[in-house]
This record gives sequence, structure tokens and C-alpha cells, in this order.
Amino acid sequence: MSHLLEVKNLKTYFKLNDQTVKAVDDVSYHVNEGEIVAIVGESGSGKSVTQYSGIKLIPQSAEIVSGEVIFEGSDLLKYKENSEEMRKVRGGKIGVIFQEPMTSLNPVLTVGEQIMESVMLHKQFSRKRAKERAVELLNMVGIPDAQERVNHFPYQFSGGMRQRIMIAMAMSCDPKLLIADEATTALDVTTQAQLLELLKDIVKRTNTSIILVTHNLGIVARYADRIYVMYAGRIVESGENKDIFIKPKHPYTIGLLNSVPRLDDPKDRKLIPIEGLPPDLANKPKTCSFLDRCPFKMEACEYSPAPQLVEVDKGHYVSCYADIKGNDWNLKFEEEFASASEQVIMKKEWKSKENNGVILEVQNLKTYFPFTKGIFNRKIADIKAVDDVSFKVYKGETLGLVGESGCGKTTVARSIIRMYEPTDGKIIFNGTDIAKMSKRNLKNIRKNMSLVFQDPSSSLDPRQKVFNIIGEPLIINKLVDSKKELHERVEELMRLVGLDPNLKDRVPHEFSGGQRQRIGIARALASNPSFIVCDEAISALDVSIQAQIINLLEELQEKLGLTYLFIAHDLSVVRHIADRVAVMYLGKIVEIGDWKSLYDNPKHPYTKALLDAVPIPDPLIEEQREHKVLKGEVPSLLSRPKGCVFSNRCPIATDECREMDPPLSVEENGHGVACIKV
Amino acid sequence: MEATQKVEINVPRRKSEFQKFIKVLLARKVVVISLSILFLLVVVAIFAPWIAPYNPYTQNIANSLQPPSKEHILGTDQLGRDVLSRIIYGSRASLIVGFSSVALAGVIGSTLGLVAGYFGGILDSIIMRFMDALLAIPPIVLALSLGAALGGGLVGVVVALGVALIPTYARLMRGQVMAVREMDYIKAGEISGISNLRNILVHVMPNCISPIIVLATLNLGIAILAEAGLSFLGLGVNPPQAAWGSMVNDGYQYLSRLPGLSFAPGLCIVLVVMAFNIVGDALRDALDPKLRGSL
Amino acid sequence: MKRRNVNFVLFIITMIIFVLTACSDDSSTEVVEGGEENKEQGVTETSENDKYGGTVKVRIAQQPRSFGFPPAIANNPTPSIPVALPALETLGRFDQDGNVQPWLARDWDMDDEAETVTVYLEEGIKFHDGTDFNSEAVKWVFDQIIDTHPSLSAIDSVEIIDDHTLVFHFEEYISGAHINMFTIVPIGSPTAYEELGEEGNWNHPVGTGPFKFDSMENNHYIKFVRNDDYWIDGLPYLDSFEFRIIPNETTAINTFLANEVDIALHLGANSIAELNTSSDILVVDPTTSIGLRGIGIIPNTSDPDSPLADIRVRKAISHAIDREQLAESIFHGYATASNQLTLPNSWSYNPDLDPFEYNPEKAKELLAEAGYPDGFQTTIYTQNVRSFLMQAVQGYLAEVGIEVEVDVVEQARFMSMIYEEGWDGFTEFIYYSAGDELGTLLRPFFGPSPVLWGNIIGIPENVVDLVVNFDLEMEENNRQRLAHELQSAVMEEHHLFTPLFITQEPYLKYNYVHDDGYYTLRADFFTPEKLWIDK
Amino acid sequence: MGAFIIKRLFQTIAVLFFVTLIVFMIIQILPGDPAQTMLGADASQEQIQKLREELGLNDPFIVQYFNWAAGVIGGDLGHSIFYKETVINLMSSRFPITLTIGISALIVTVIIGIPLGVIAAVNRGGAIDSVVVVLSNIGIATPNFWLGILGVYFLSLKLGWLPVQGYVSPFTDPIGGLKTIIMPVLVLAATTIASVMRQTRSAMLEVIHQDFIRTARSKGLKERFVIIKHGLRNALIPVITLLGLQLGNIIGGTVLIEQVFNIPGMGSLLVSSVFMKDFIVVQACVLVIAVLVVFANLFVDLAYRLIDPRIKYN
Repeated sequence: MSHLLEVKNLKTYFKLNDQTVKAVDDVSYHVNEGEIVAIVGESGSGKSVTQYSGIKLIPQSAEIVSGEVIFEGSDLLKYKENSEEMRKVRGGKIGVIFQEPMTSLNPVLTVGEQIMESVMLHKQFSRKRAKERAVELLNMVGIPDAQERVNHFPYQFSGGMRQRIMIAMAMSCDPKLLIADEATTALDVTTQAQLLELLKDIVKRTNTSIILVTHNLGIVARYADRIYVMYAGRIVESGENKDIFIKPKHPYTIGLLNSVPRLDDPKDRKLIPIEGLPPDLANKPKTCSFLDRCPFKMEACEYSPAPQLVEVDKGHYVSCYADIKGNDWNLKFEEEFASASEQVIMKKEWKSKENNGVILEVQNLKTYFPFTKGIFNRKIADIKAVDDVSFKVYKGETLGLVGESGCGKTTVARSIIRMYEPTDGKIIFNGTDIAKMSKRNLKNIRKNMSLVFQDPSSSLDPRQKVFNIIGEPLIINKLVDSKKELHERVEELMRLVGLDPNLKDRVPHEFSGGQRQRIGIARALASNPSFIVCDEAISALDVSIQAQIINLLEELQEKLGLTYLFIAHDLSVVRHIADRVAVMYLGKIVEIGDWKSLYDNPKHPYTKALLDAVPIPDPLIEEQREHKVLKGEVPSLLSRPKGCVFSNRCPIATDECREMDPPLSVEENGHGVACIKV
Repeated sequence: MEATQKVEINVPRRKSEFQKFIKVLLARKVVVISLSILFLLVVVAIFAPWIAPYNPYTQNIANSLQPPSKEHILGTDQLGRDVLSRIIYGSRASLIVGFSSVALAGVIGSTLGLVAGYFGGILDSIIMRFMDALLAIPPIVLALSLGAALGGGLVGVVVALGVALIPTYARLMRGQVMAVREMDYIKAGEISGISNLRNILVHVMPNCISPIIVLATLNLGIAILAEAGLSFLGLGVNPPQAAWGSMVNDGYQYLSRLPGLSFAPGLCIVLVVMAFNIVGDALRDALDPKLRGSL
Repeated sequence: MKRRNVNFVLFIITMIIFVLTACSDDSSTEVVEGGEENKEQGVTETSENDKYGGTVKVRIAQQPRSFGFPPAIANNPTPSIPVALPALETLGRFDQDGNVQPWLARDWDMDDEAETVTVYLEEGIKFHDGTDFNSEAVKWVFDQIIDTHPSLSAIDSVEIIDDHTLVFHFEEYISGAHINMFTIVPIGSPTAYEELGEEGNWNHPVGTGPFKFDSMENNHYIKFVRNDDYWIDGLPYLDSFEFRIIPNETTAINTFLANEVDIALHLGANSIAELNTSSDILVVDPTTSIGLRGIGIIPNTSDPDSPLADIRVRKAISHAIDREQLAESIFHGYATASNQLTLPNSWSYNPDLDPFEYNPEKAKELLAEAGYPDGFQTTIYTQNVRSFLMQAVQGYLAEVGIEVEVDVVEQARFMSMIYEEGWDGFTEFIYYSAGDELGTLLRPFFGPSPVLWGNIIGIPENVVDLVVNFDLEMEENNRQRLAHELQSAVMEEHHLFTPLFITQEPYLKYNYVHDDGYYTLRADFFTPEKLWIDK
Repeated sequence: MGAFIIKRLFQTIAVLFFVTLIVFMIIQILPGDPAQTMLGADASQEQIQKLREELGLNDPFIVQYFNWAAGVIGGDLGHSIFYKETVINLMSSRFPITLTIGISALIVTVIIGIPLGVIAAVNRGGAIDSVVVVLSNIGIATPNFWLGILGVYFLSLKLGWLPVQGYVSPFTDPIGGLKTIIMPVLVLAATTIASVMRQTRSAMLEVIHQDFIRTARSKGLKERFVIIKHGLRNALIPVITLLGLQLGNIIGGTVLIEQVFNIPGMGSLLVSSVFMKDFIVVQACVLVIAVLVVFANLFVDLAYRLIDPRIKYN
């Protein structure tokens, strides 16, 4: 049977400043009709460029050096970039859904217009018919009031909605193949689930094939039929879904799987990061490109040319010399893993920290922002970003605060450290209410609490040397008496977070993302605080780096007795790191409890929905899970539903829920839930 | 506390910011040429007395309006002064007017913008409305009326152009400050309890300065052009100071007979302004390509 | 007595100011028609009929303050008079020798004893609005003016004898005072004034002239059309006549070269020299000497600590400047160097005085003698129009070691400096008179109650006395003696200032333009009734 | 939208207040006595006093300002001492001229600048692009009065194609008017064309690399369609900002251009008034020009709305 799409030995190089960046270096793969194929890899692995090469949507600096892209029997590479034939394929036969819903739609044209122009072009529909088709498509992708909203502009839609529109647009001319390039990466977990289910549904109904380009292994496990793993411009492993997850053979695939926390992990599992960085694609070594990071490299790897893909099982291909050597290599890997894991300190049995005493108590915290309108910026409403939130944090524990974007978790964090002025409520830190404390008095308190920011590149002053960045809190708070002491202390802090103190005179830009986050952590530690707020501290990092930082945070907690308020949207990570977890929705805590009872026995329908939406990178488990999809979207803070904030989306809500705002009722074990139905 | 993390990550030293900046800056030949022109300009202005073949003020009326010759490469003007020497000295006027007015505008404008952007509120509104108002008066119109009020001459021109250029800096600086203030590293400082002054000096200013430098470079060209325009209207620098703008004007009457008299200084203006513009653009691209379009 | 003097002086000042403000370059002299014009006229004989028709356009440098309202015109003769004259005429006109000849006044009697002037008007003349030109109209105009006009307030009253005869009664009667009333007071229609009001009349002349006002646009153009009922039969020749106001000199030259104007007035000498190459273009170079526009530099001598208080230094400066060369190079010959207040061919020129020839060595000697062998630093204040000249002076002074800064100041500042503030160093010195009347020339500066320059620097008493005596003296020989004494006192004894030259005002026209009737004296005059052009 | 306009109008009023203050202050810092300077040296003390009284120069600054501002609001810009006319009257013939030239220059700028910028961006690195880049660099660096002088010299004097100076309204005499207006407009537009060309080019280059352009291409649209419909409309947003700013430059440019071509517009009125010390007129000219620019910017802000639906005011 011939494949719908067959890519053979594709090479796409970029020419940048006299350097040749081998973004796609001899890649072959195929897609069959009605199949969902995943291409997995970290940023910069060349997975997107591979897809765009075939339809020639690559930047001008890129050049397709060689290869064939055979689609429905003809080689697309033979068509000129903007030729009639190529344009017929684009949109007509191959649809693309891009990553960024915010920038991928033309902001100045209505969404209807953008769908219509495609239909009018490929199907020769009249304007009127095209519009009907657009409405029909919008209905299909689940846009409510499609008839009216077809005339709206992209900015009038949420990110999730825009991505639905992208899907409608890509599907508008009934393509044979859909390329979804990180199509759900920028979205919240529930929205992501909605969209992926939608896509899957479409495939089933129309027999369209999908290429799912992503770095999220969970998604892959849940939806893909076959998987290609890319690293540094090459495919390093490919095979059926289950082959990859259950019997991963390439050290990189194994590393990826080991570095990501899973929703079904044992609590004491230590994450194993992939050390090092991917190679510079402009100066790629002739040897295996994973060599430098490979924990299993053999002597032969050092001088052998890069390994080719070899079929090790039926339909399972791997490019690794370990494979070629034969033997029982799979077993060998497991042994190696075991010894590698021993080198790191095993996490102790989890124990509640409630007896340590309370370090922070938040009582009825409200943080409102004025919503202004009109000529005189009259305040017409409050944006209740945080609305009556109470919780305690015990000394030495990690309280995880989870929720989707806009739920108010960051506002809580910033109110606690008084970056935002709380509207009402108490913030009792070490026995003192700091909610209304003057800035001057606050200074003394602030030594004891600090913040690790989300984005390591924007949270470090690009003009300052690392030394000054880490030393600043010491100088401001007069914690050192001399220059010498300052130097010593900064160097100590750098060692503490795993940075070479010799690098203290460099500027942040000279470090990698993970290292920058280490600098941020060192700064947070400088004033010797007991309490640290980690505001999405790992979300901006690549998965393999995330593991490093998570491990570092855990070690530091152990060593320094720190208390963390850990804010994140990734439920798996929170489960891994937190002792207790609070779930927020629309400015309120809907559920709070220790990790075990919350994850194992979620009570609030929202918590349940969230957990359902998180894919687990294990196809066997995924097969058994029921994929319930939460309906609707998070409402805006201004049009908050009456009664229970979740009532309009809740599968079990009744009229009662729409009238009464349920309080957070806490059981004896500390597990609290704000729902009258449980 | 003891360091226990066993991995010490050694990063290969990447190219420093500065090296990278220089590399991007010098990537295009036209930029290198422009920089050379400007370098030459500065050298010529500083060392004018040693470079100029004649004293630019020494007149030889009997020898006026000579065509180019071996002795006078560009000929002589109405007072028999050597045109080349006057052009060489004229670079001083252009540079002084350019740099002083830009410095004046830059310092005052940036400060206002900094205050407006950093402290916000009603102060911001007042300052910015005032700047909008100033911006509504085209520089040449403002300079003309101010120049008339202050009297011509170097000081008048510098002050007039300086005032006219203030709002662009204030606006840019304000925008920069507001953007930088939103950056997490500023918040990090604020959480640590940093003082406003330290925050401004250590974090805000250094991160706002590069677009200001770019704008200043571009404005140098504008100031030189405006000075020429004011000279044309008769409000330029005082004679006998040589200034390219007034030389163009003075020489115009002899265009058919001695085109060099007016062409040469005109060409100097065009070249130098162009060089400033190209270098400004290149600086912008090298410092922060995102600024393209906003400057 | 005092009041009269002040007023008279003020009139002169008015003129000076307008010279100071004139956008054109420095220059201008005396004259009626230039010699060249006459030569050229002889070449072709044209029948009277060929002269009719056409439009002539004339470039002027600036918009006159008013060209319709007689008092305003008389108050600001430059640059109003030449623009007003095509429509508004005066009682008399200057001839080539600078004497006043009859025009609207057919004759007059002057009675020195009675201090009266009796004027007999031409008869049968009508204003453009159809009303009669008569004694009443003339009296009306003068009544408007004599109370406000500084120089004419010497007239006490105007008495109507009959329809065409008036007697002007003078309050005080000095030599030359009557000239103004004949030459700078244009006669407009009182009826028109009543109809239009002062503002309406301001730029809408209704007079007896050969051309009627047609239309205007401020700072753009002023257009006149032929007055078919002109009182001289057969005149004017032209259908219409237009002024184009073009302040910028280069634009003016281009306009002239593109033949968009036929006559270009108020051009700088260098522009004229530059254009004096084409055979189609005539440079009219007025050469008759009946008035002065002199340029020099004047030091502030009042500060005893200043080097300029030393007469040797002042004389050194006069020796340091090559005025002949300046006249040649800056003015391209359209100025005549002079070491005294008047030109060497004038009766008032004193041939016995030091010629202050160009001699840098002598200048240096004098400086050394005065104790400044290495020179000193000082400033020359000037206005934009003359900055070039002052730069040239600066260059000369640099050669003898005097370092001069040329400070170009705004007119307002300049005025306040020479009126009240004073200055250190030099300012440009502009003096101006009709004829070689040293009295009228020097009174504003060096007279008994000077208002300009002299009131700051303090004038030696013998100079003041000489000015007054000269003014009152009516007898020719005595006047020459006094003039020579005055020259000697000002130039030799005190050396109050450094004269440079007397300037002329050449202008350009195409050679198809004939009999344009432009001449300049204390003010410009434009009498285009006989103007005609080749077809 | 309505609320936005009203808010923007309030802001405009605040700006206008400062404009009047600045304009008024410019006159206040003039050295010397305006009355004396206006009347000239022949004025008597009584005349000066009378004028001072008339101009309210004896009042305190604040009173003077408010009297003047009240007059301005009531449409009374004062009375020119020199021309013996109300300033409004003086301007009534000049304002349309400057506006005609300015708007023509703006139109020419748009017609020439934007397409060239787009063409250059699309052919980046090509011959047309190089020409456009070089021309725009030269255009921005060339003093416009100098360009005008050269134009007159070559086009009028050497070739005799166009008149040297003057102004004939194209509304009364289309051909003659066009002839007089063509060179001033082109010279005036030269600098703005250069800037707009540059801005359009760089905005287009930026937009071309945006995600939504890739989206448009992925739909198989024709390249021309992608560039014009998807690219240009977005690129126009910064270009319109620039045009708003250039409006001030165009009006400022007329000051010089009107000198070169001797056009009786606002610019030449301003210049001659500056030299004649007719402060009332100077004041009024600066004010009118500033108000024009303020309203032009208001208009630009509103125009954004038409092009970019994202702009949510408030």
C-alpha cells in the first residue's frame, strides 16, 4: 500500500552568517491515510522545519538541499515555492494548524473572511456559499453563535477559540493531511484536551491524516498511532505508539521519559534530567549527536559516524550503536539506570509537615483590580482576581497552588509578597500581619521571603553581571559588611545552586535557560529567607531542564529547611513536588488537601476534570482512561457566574449551585472542598 | 551552608554581548563606510587647525570667488577665504549644534520621560500632555519662533533645536521605562526593598538607554538638517563661523559659475546626515531589532 | 525749537530703520535714471503707438507697511512710497540734480520771512473714484499727517486760499524742511477714505496716479491697472503694472532669470554683479550723487578703559581696512569708498584731511603707540543683511592683531543697543541723508539731542555746536566752510567712527523695458507713467 | 468608539491648553518691549503706551494669557499691527494654500512612498530594493530647501519646464495651478516619501515574517494576495503613525519651501512675521499650525480604528 505522504532523505539547511545550520538532516518518514503520526522532540530539534519543507513554507534563509516529499504520488519538492501546483496542495490538500493562536490569525481581518478566502480559492465557492461554509465549519469546531461570530475579529476570541478557528480554516477544504504544529502547547490543559478530542474526532469522521508535532509525551501517548522521535535534526527512534513508550530503545527517548514527572508516579521517584545541552546544529559533530549527553555511551560511539536507523523490532527503528551490539541491551539499560539513580539521594518517605507550625497564614485574602471605563476612567467594577482565599502554609513544606491561566494563583503569590496591594484580608507571616504593613516595615520582613520568577530571561537584569544580581539583596538589606564578604557569599550561593563561581562576572545572556533559573534561585536565596514563592518557576524550561531545577529545589529545601509556595499549572509537576495542594478556579480555592488525598481522591468536579485532562505518557494507561472533556471556557472575571463559580461548566451542577456560593469546608484530614455536592 | 551540589556546570564562554554587537553593527559595508565618515568628521573637527590648508577666517578679498585651483582645491568664497578650510571648520559648527542640541534634548527629555514613566499618575499626564503640545509644533516652526525670540547665533540655535527635540526623547524614554518597569527583574528588586533611586540608576536607566542612544544618533542628523534650514532662513550661527548651512546659502548665488561653493557644503550635509542615519539604524538593529519601526 | 528738532530727527531715524530692516543687501544711493538707460534709449527709435500695452512686473523685497493710506505711507516712506506712487502721486518730484520739481503742484512760492509755502495745484485732475483733486483734498491729507508725522509737524497749519491754492504755515523753518511735504506725502482721495475707513484704505490706494489699484495678496503681489482717465493725455502706456513681493534673494534672482518679473529691485550687489553677463539684462547703475547712504563702523568711545577710547586705536582701525578693495569685492563696484562722511567729489568733502589710506603697517604702529602692540579683542555688532561686510572687516582687523567677534543680532536687540543699552566694541553705522546735508546727516547721531549711537557714546561739544550751526546757516560758502570744519572735527580731531563707503542701489531690468521711472534718494521712488515695453 | 472619541477629545483639549501656553510663552520670553518693536522707532511714548494697553501688556502674565486665550476660543486671533488686518483675515487666504500644498504632499507621499516600500520589501536584496534604500537614505538626508533650489535651478532655469516661484490656485486655474504647485509639492514630499518608503519597507519586512502570513500562505493564497491583503493592511499601522508624525514635518517643511518658491502660505506669513516682529501673527501662526497637527494626530488615532480592529481604547 502506498503512503499518503512519504518523505525520503530530506535535508533542509539554514544559511546564517556563513554558517550552515543543518536543521533537518536526512529525515525520512511516512504517513498513511487516516493515521495520526506524532513527531516528538524538544525545541530546536527540527521537527517543525521538517513539516514545512514539504509545502515550502520555510524561511528564505532555509534551503532544501535534497530529498523527496511524495504526496499522493507526486514529489512536492519539484514544485516551485509559489507555483500554482504548490498552492493547490497548500490549504487544498494539506492543512496546517500553527502553534501560536495569538499570532497565527490575521488581526485585521474577520475570522469569517479568513476562512472564506480559502474556500473561495480552492473550491471556487461564491462569497455567499463560502460564508455559509465558514459558519458551518465554525459550528463544527464548536464555536457558539457561529452565525454571528463569523464576523468577529480574532482579538475577540480567546486562545482556545482561535485555535478552533485555525482548525476550521485548516479543515475548510477537506484536506487529506493536517499538520498540527504544537497546536495545543500554548493552551491550558482542559482546553488542550478539548481540542485534541476535536481533532481526533475529525480524523475519525473524515479519514484525514494528522501529523502531530509536539514535545508533550503525554499527548503523544494518548493520541498518536505512530511516533517519530527527533533529536538535533534527525529521527533517532520511530515506531508504534506502544513500542516507543513501553520499550524505548534510544537513550534520548529513555531520558525524556525519565525526566518528566507523571501523574501516576510513585511520590519518591527521583526525576532524572538529561544533563547538558543539545549540540549546535551549525557545528554538529560527525559522531552521534546525542553523544555528549548520553549516559550510556560506549567507546565506539566516540569515533564512529552517526548511527543510522535500524529496525530492531517490527516497525520499530532506532539509531543507536547500543542496538547494533546486540546482546540483551534492554536489560543492560535498566541496570545502568538503577546505578545512575543510586547516585542521587533517594527521596525520603513523604510525611506531613503540619506539626512544624504555621509559617504563613492567609485569611480571606481579596485582591481586586479596578475595571475602568469611559472618559474619566471611572471605576465601574472590580476585577476580583483573588476573592476570599484562605490557607495556611506549614514550615518546611511545599504548598502547591494549581489552576489554569487567569485563575488568580499568581495574584495570590504576588499579594503575599506585597507586589500587589491586597484589597482585604490578612497575611500573617511568622505571626505578623503584613497585609497592610508600610513599605518601610516590610523591608525587614521581606528578607525572610522571596520569589522565584517564571521567565528566567526577563527576571534577570540583562545589563548586570551575575555577581551584582545575586549580590543586590545582600547590599540592599545590608547583610554583608565588606566587599570581601559579599564576594564570598555570592560565590557560596552560586555553588549552592550548582553554578561555577568563576562565572560571576558574566551577564545572564551568556547562560542557558536552566542556568539562568539557577541564578534566579540564588538571588532568591541571598537574603537567607525561610519562605520562597516559586511562581511558575519551571514552566518556561524545556522538559529535560525542568527536572534539573525541580531536583535543585527539592535539595535546597532539604538542606536549608525552606518552605515553598509552589505555583504551577502542570498538575504532574505539582504532584511530584508538593506536600499539599490547593486548586484555584476564578479567584477562589475550590479544593485543598495533602497531595495524596487530593490526587487519589479528588472531590471537586473541577479538580476531577483537570486531572482527567492531563495525559499520562503511557499508552496502556491512556487506553484505559475515560476521556471526559470539560465543556466551555473559563469565564472572564467580570462575568463570573452567580453562586458557585464553576456552576456553568460543572457536570453535576444544579439550580442550587447557581444561587449559593459554596464555602470551603475542610475535613479533619485537612482536605477541603468548596462544593455543596460532595 | 555548604556547597553540596556536585555538578558545576561549565559553560563555554559565549561571545560577549559587546563582541556580538560589534559584529552585527559592522556586518554591512555601508555602515562601516558611514562610521568612517563620522570618524573622519570628528577627527577633522577636532584637528581642524592642523588639517585645514588655510585659516578659514583669513580673507583675501582681492582673491575672492576663485575657481578651484591647486592652491584652493574648492576655490575661494566672496571674501577670498579658502572654501575647503571653511568646510573643514564648518564640521565644528555642525557637530557642536548637533551634539549640544541633542544632548540638551536628550538629557531634559529623557529625564522628563523617566519621571513620567517611573512615577506615573498625574505627573505623567501633565508631562506627557505638555510633550504632546510641544510635539504638535513642528521643530522648524518652534525653532524659528524660539530662535527669533532668543536671537540667532549658536546658543539660540542650540536651545531652539534642543527644545524642539525634547518630546521625542520624553516619549521614547517613558515608553521604555514603562516597558522595563514591567520586567520581572525590576520587580525582583522591588521585592528586595530597593530604593527608587537605586532602582532607577542601576536597573531602569541602563536598560532604557540604548534606544535613547539610537534616537540621539538619528537626531544628530535631524539637528544638522534643521540648523541648515535655520541658516537658510537667516537664523543660523554667527558669522564668520563657518557653517555648512549658511555656506550653501551664501554660495547659491554663484551656482552657475562656482557650483562647488554651494555644492560642496551641501554634499557634506547630505553625507554626514546620511551617515548618522545609517549608523543610527545599524545601532538600532544591533542593540535591539525590535525597535525597528518605533524609532 | 526742541520739539521740532526731535521730530525732524525722528523722521530721519524712521528712514534709517527702514534701511536697517530692508531685506535687500546693503547698498543704495542717489539718482534718477542711470546713464546706461539713456544710451540705450537712443539706439532704437520707436513710434508713440508702439509703446502702448503690456504688463510689467516688478520684484520688490518686502511687503510695504501700507501703500494706500497717505499718513501711513508718509510715516514709512521705505518701502511704501515706490509701491504707492503708481496710484498715489505727490505734489512734487525730485529731478536729476536732487531739486524738487512741480508735479501735482504746478508751482509754489516760498517765503523765508513769513515761514510759509504757497502751493498752486494742477487743475482738472480727478481721483480714481471720480472725485476732484483740489485744495480740500490736499489739506485733508496734510491735516491727517502733520499731527502724527515727526518731520511734517514743522508745518503748523494748512490754509485753503481757493480750490487750487493752499498756504502752508510753518512753525519753524529750516533749510530743506519743505522737501518732505512735496516728495513723500502722497495725495489720496478723502472720499475713498470715508468709504473704506482707515483699514480699508490701508492697502487700497485711491489717488490720481497713472494706475488704479486692482488687487493684492499680502506678501505675494500687488496689481494695478491702467487709469484711462489719467490727467496727462496719452499716458500711461501699460495696461497693467504689478509688484511681486519676493523676500528671498535667490528666489528673486531665479524669478528674474525665468522672466517672471521684468524689473528686479532691492538686489544685493553681488547678485547683480553675478547677473551682469547677459545681453538681455540691463544693470541700471545710478551714478548721480544727490543723497547718501553711507556705511561705516562706530566704536563705543565712552568707556575710558576700552582701547577704543584712544583715538590712535580708532585711527589705526581706519588704516587697517582696505575700503577700496571692499567696495570692489563685496559691492562689486556698486559702492564708492570714502574716508569721510561724503564722497570725494562733494562740495562738503574736505580735501585737506588725512585720507586714512589702507596701511596695515601704519595701523600696527599706531596700535603699538597706543600700547596695544599685540592688538586686543573686541566685538562688532551687526545685523544679518550686513554680516558679510562685517566679516570682511573682521578679517582686516585680524591682520593687525585685533581679534573681532562678529555678533549678528536681531533687529530688536540692535535697536535697543543703539538707542539705550549701548554696546562694547563696534556696531555697524548707517547714515543717510538727502543731498550732502551734513546737518541732517549728523543731527540724529551727533546733534544736540541725539537718539542713536551718539547718545550712548557722548559727543564732543564742538561737534554738536558745528552740527547746529551748520543747520541754521543758509549761505552757500559758509555752509561749505562749516561742512569742512565738521568733517575735520568728526574725522580728524575725534575720529568718531570709521567710514567705509557710500553705496548705490543698482537694479536689474530686461532691455525691453524703457522709461521705468525708478529712482532712489532718501527713499525709493517709482513713477512708471511713461514706462513702456518692446513688443 | 463614542466614548473613545470623547475621551480623546478631552485629551486633545488638554494638549491644546499646553499648546496655547507654550505659544504664549514663546512670545513672553522675547527680549525687549513688543510694543516698541512692533511700532518701530518712530513711535512716540504715547503710541507705545496705547499699544501696550491695547495688547494688555501691562497686565500680569496670567491675566494676559487668559485674555488672549479667551479671544482665541472666541475665534479672535488678534490684530496684525503690520498688515492692519485681523489675523483671521490674513490667514484666510494663506491657510488654504498651505493646506493644499500640505495635503497634496501627503497624498503624493502615500501614492509614491507606500507602493515603493512594499515593492522593495517584497524584492528584498534585489535591484529595486537597493535603489529604494539608497534613495530613501538620500531623501531623508537632503535638506528640502536645497532640493528646492536645485529643482528650480535645473527644472525651471535650465529646462524651463516649470515656473520658478509663485502660486496659482489649482482650483481656479487647473493647469497653471498644477504647474506652480508641482515642484513645491514634490520637494516637500521628498523627505516624507523617503521616510514612508523606509517605514513601509521595514514594516512589510516585519509583517512578512509574522505567523499569520505563514498561515495565509499555508492556505495556498496567491503571493500577491498574501502581500496586499494580509501583509500591507497590517504594515500600514506603523506607517500611519509615521504619516501622523510626518504631518508636522510637512507643515514645518512648508515654512522653508514657501520661502524657496515664494508661496504666500502660512509658512511665509510666519517667516515674514518673525522678521517683522509681528508677534501677534507669529503667535497665531504657531498656534494654528500646532492645532492643525493636534487634530491631524487625533484623526490618525481614529484612522487606526478603521485599519486595526484590535485597538481597544481605554
